[in-house]
Amino acid sequence: MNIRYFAWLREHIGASSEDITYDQTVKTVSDLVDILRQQSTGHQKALADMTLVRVAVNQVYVDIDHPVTAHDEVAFFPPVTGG
Amino acid sequence: MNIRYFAWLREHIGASSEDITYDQTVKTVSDLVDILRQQSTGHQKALADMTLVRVAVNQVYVDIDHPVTAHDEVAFFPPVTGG
Amino acid sequence: MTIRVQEDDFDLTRIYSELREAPTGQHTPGAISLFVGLVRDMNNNHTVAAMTLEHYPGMTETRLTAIRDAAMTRWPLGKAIIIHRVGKLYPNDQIVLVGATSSHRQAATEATAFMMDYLKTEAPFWKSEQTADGVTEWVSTRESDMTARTRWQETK
Amino acid sequence: MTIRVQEDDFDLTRIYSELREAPTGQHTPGAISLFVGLVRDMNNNHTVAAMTLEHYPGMTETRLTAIRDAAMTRWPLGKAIIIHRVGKLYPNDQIVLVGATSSHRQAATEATAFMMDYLKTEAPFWKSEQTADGVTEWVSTRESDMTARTRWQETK
Repeated sequence: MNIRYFAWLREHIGASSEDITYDQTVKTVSDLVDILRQQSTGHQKALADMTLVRVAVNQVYVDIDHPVTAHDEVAFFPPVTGG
Repeated sequence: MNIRYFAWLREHIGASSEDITYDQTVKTVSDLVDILRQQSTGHQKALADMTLVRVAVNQVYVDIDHPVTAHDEVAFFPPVTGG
Repeated sequence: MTIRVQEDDFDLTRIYSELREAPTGQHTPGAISLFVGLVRDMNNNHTVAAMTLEHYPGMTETRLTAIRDAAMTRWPLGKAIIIHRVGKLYPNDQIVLVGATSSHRQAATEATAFMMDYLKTEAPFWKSEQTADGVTEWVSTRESDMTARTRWQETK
Repeated sequence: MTIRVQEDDFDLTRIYSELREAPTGQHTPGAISLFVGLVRDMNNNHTVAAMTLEHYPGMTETRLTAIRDAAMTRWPLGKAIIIHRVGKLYPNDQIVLVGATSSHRQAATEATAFMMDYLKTEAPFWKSEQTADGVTEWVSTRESDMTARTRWQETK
């Protein structure tokens, strides 16, 4: 599973992308977040408050209870501020 | 009193401007219209239906019962269509 | 020059450059909104070969200035400009340009729409259209233009 | 090219010329609406020395295309364009351009506002601002941007 981070989440985690081994117990984005938080204090900080984080699975906005599978690209980022 | 006509009112009347001698009985735009209608069939046609005509006195939009005096510039024209 | 009524064409590039520069003593605008009206080659299902714009010199400039001032009062604008051409024009020619700058996106876009809606209903311009077979007709007003203006009287 | 995400600056003059030409087989537009966003030199009472725009390549283009398509469906537009820059920018630099053409004035102006409001809330771009003393901070979202977007869901 390919995980991507942008803006201050990327800075906290110290990487813009990482591949993680698919864990059969991970059914939803929420399950994935629980696992990612255990990776480092940076991950923990970035994903501490999910109300501040937007999630996209395969580049489509999804809610935290959206299913994820082995070949998905899952991105975490703050609310957008372009324009 | 200087009277000005624009667009199809100017075409009906055959003049863009005319000076008329101030008549003491003319108190309002409405009185003026009554007098102008008697000038020619063109005037009559142009000013036949005042719901199709806008009036400005000294270049300010006014209603038909607005007062007029000797030195006023009174303009008659159709609803505007610029832009 | 914030209000211009002219026979000559205008140059959007130059106007944009002027708008992009902050007014003296103010900050850079952040948002620039522009609207340009062009002569259509078709109107009410007939081909338009040419158009003539008549206006009321003096009153035109007064009304346009009042419209611009009303926009400047209602929204926090840096600059606002209205340019309108008169005389004979052909399809695809530029007729009118309205532009506004602000540090707020919605102020710039709303002010631009506001100025166009008032210009359409209050500025003394009259269009006559010439069809391909040489017939000239005065353009009628559209109900929708009055509706567009009225909305600004109801809400901000 | 109706959607562009690029580091390079863009040329308003060239884009305007493209918009002014009728789409193949269609009539001349009549109305052109343009919005340009520029880097402000001041934000939330601090001086901005530079700005960096990060984005999500791939998803950005997909979202912008969806926003443009939604506008094309909702209003009778001739053309619609969205250009957004990424990378390091400085005060008064152009960030974003949104433009639409139509034979109806309100269609062009509303579609432009619509595309900006959706871009502001859905397109994956993130701004960080660098102050004069070298501090870099991520720009926060504004409540007003979400309010601006929500209005399109309520009424046409």
